[in-house]
Amino acid sequence: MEWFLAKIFAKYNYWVFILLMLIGFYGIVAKENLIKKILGLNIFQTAIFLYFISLGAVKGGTAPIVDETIIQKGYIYTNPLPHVLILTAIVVSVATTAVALSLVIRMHREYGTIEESEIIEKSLREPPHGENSKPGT
Amino acid sequence: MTEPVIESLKPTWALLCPALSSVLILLSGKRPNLRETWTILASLIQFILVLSMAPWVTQGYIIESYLFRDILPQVHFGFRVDAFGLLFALTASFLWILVSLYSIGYMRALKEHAQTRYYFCFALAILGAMGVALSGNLVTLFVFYEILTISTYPLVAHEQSQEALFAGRKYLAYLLTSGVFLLAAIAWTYSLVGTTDFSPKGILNSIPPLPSTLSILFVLFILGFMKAAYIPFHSWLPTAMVAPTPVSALLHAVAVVKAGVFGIVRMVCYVYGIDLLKQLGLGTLLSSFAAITMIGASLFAIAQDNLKRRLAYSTISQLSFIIFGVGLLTPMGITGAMIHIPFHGLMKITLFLCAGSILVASGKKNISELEGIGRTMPYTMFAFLIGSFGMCGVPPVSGFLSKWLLGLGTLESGNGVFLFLLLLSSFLDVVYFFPIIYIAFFSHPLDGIKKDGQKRREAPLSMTIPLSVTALLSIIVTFPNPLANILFNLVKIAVRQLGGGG
Amino acid sequence: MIVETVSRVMIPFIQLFALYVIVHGAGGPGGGFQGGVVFASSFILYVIAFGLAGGRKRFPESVNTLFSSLGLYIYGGIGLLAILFSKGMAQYLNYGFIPFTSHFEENRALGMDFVEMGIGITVMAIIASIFFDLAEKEEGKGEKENSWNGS
Amino acid sequence: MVSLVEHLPILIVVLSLLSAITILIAGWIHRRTAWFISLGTLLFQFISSLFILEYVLTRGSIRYRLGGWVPPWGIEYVMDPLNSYVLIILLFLALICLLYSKKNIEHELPEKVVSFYTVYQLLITGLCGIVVTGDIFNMYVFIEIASLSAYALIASRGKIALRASFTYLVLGSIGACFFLLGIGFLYAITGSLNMHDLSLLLPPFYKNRVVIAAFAFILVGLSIKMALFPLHTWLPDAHAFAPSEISAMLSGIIIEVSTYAFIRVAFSVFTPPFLGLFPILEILSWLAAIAILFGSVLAITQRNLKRMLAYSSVANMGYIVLALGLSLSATTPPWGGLNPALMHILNHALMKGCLFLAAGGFIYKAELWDIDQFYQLGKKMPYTCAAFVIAALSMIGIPPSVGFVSKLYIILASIEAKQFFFVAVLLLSSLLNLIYFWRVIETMYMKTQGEEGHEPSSYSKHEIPMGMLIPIWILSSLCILMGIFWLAKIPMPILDRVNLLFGLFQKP
Repeated sequence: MEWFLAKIFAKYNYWVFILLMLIGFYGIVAKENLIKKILGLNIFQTAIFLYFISLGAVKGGTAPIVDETIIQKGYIYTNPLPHVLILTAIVVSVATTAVALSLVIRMHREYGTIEESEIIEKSLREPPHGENSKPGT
Repeated sequence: MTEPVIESLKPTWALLCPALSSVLILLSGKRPNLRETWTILASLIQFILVLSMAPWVTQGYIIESYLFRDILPQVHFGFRVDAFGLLFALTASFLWILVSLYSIGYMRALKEHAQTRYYFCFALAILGAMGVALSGNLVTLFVFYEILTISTYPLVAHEQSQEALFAGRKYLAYLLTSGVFLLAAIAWTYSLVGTTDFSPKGILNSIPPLPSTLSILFVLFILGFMKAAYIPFHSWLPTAMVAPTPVSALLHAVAVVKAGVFGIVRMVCYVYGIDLLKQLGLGTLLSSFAAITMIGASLFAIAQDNLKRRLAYSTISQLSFIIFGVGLLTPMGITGAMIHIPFHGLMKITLFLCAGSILVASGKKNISELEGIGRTMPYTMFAFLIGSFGMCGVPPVSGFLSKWLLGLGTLESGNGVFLFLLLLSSFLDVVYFFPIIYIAFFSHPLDGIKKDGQKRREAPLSMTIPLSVTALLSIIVTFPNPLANILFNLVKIAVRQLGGGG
Repeated sequence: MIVETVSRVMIPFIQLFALYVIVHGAGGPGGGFQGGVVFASSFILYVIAFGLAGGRKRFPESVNTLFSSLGLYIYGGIGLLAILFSKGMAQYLNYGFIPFTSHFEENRALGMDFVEMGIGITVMAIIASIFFDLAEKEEGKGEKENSWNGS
Repeated sequence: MVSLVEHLPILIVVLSLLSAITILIAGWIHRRTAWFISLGTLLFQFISSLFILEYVLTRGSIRYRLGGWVPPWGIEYVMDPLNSYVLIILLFLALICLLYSKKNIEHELPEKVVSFYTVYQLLITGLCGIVVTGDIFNMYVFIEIASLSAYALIASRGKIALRASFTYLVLGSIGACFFLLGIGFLYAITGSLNMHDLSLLLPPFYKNRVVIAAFAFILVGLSIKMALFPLHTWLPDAHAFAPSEISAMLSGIIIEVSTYAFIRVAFSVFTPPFLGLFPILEILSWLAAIAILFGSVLAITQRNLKRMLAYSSVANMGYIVLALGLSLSATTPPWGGLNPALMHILNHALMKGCLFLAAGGFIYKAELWDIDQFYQLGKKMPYTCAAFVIAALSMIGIPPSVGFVSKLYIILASIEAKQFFFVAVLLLSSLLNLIYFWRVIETMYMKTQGEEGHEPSSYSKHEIPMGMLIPIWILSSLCILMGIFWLAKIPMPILDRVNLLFGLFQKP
């Protein structure tokens, strides 16, 4: 048991990331509300970001701002590359969220709701397609 | 033994004729006269080109014309004209001229719609048939085989009625399915021997014989050539008779079904090779199979009242004569089978053209309505008489010759049962053709329409002339003359090449 | 009243800080993204204090678009300049070859600063435009937002 | 000294990005300019891609180091025969769709012309980026750029398209996240992101579970993007309700560039020896076989033409993946290795592009979405319908069209791999193709809508404008011409070089 717990806590960052990922996934799959789905997606993405950042972490490392003092004193510093990558990934994720939100806003304007089942129901009731050649009408 | 080869672009030109004319037809769709001029012109030029290849081939040369080399290793896309291919090409291109003439009369007389599409697809279909005839390997053959299938669909469904659409669908379903089998068979053959070129020796004998594999492959090939309309895969052909009569005539008596039979002969003689098939014992199987079709289709034919449907069943039966002859695997049998291709083409086209003329002149489709038509349309019905005599194998008409040769073939193979079956089938031919002739000439129409029916009322000249020509020719080719000599020489050469270098 | 006055005082400092963050992107913590967001927050503060209409007047949509494009132009253009100035010798983004100064390393640092500025301008413009879009509840402009993830 | 051509890979991406914002600004001044700027950029890109291909074939791969940083630290753009080939396909279809969209977008989205072209150009940027990059994280970023633009473009028609786009967005983001996670695992074990570097560092770890997990995550992530069978659910709606040129791009290019990404990762990063360790490719090809049958059968049940084409895309992705799955077991040129898969990438782009654009033509002129409305269309819109028929016949696999060539090659490959079940699947699927395309063709040309359908007024021609017709016809004639080119083996040297690159078969 102790061995097992030690095993778990030794790599606790992985467990956190998996847990977060599953929470996010649950949100995406199970929630009816589109905004909640987006939240789920964000949690999902954040989990992966956290995983990446934890990859770069070195125990006892300082911020990776390398100047003379750090080199002289031989400080350990964390690997900055994952952070840079994640910065880009965060931008991507923000952009995704922005697009998703704007989609939801427009859907709300069209159907007056953000519950997925209601939207499906309403979109099935409208004449099949065709008529919507001019959006926003 | 390899035959001397001539490199020539003539086969390519012969194929370009219908291809170009199809484009021209499409472009001049607004002007019927110009459009039909293209058709006639292309058919004439094509026939001359094909005919001009005959002297070379009768001297034993092989004409090659490759467009793309090595589309797959050892497979060239192109044409390789040997005696047998030229025989079919001659038949198809010659009959195209006559049918073109005929269809002008037919289509105008009936004021059919979508004539441009009709002529366009017609030209494409001829392209397909010629391509099948001249192609030098299975891959090229497959390409044109599929073109033929697709281009004839609009012709079959020309009428656009529910019935025609159904016929078209059935047609496609059968033939494209068979195309799939053919493709599988070709790919398999290629993977087995690494080539698909036709060779008089056969190509599949270059590997150690694997009876089970080769038998399955054989079945695949047979399924692939479903165009030959053998029982039990025949039902598309009678259904397709809703097409305009010239289409039925050319495509369902000559081009499409003959392409299927042609393919089977190619496969049996040039892919498997006679020796290999003898070894495998598949020839007898094929013949027995064909014999069932011969008898069965004749029995079906007796039950039909619609003239064209009866002719369709007759076609199914006659086609099986060819398959039957090839399956005998004897020189005489193959000679008979090969010569039956042009002969049957001539006779059957006469019959179909007559059926079309009757439809145009009197609007009658069923045999029971034909009472006394022999008197109102004497020329047409006389031609019909010749054709049906030929079908039954009555001597002066060419059908006699091919049946005679087939009969000799059965004796050569030493199988008395086959001879009996052949004779039985010929007898059945008489059974279903005789009533038509009887009704047409000897039966009197009902009183009410008697007066009207007594007047002579032939179809337009452009229709009557072609059918008279084919009727005459089917007698002429029986006797020695230049035309018959060409045909017989071609067959002789083909058989000699097949006969193991003899 | 208090908010307005405080905002009046605060906004210049926020913007100054944003600029500081932007130009320190290459050599220390900070950079275009962070600086841009800080800069945009100054606009948001302005709108909160003076209302939407006033904010829109100060920062109209056309300027917004122009800025977001300008940032990208700087970002992409600087890299192209490297190719141009070296006459095809150096690769794209090889800022060392742009003759800002005579020193290669300094050129590189300056090039990066320019890029950070480009990023900063774009981020600022886009964050502001997202804010305005959401605030004004206008026709959604789903397409426009993602023009910035290229940076 | 870096030759001018070596700058082209980056210029293709950067100029495309810059032109996107130029369109945005120029659009403020004058709406009309948007299309012309986009056209100019795409022409430049297309011509550059030709130069790149020529350079790559004559002088070998281009390795372009961004900012002069040496890999594995800097980002590297690598052009080898594989991606130069894909790049040309991508830019060609993009150009065709752009030509088409001039009229169509003015009709469909009159208010959004400028933003349409901006995002369109961004989409091209992203796709080009995926193709040219040699850095796996960079690839992730570009995949997301392309996908985000695609979400926006799909949604541009509004209504149902919004929902379709949202579904795609959620699934696509999950896919991208999986891809990112896979990259993370790879980075954790090797500390490198450069593809070439990774391929050198990975071999000792091939049996390591982290590497296998990384591959699995990347595979699943990209499978979502390329709509491989069980993960295709976003595709039909997205294809059906996007503007038609975007449907054509989606079906012809976007999912195929994702396939390219998979090929790149599987063959360049993981290399064939790794793929040989596990039955990955076998599983893929079985999935693909199911995809082929499933897509074809569902296509038959559709009433909406574009939905039908979308399901047909699922089936066609099956073809590509099936060919991919056979690439290690069939090794004889010309059908061995990656040849059939790469061939079908081009062929499918041509055929599906043409079909979707033609379907867009029907919508443009008459708002016809459902197949049963197509009565007499063959008479009203003869040229569009003829192009549609050619492309449809090609899909069925009538020789000498491109569809026939791919079918033939895949069949030969499966025969060599001794997978006769796949031969049967392929043949069966061409029959299923026949069924669903023939329904359309028959309705167009043969069916008459009862008696009133015969009114002469309904026969009057009602053709789409030239600007839309010409792109359709370019594609449909290429469906035939390219088939002949394939048979004549003209483009074969490129594919042979690709196979040589991955050592899939040695040239004799």
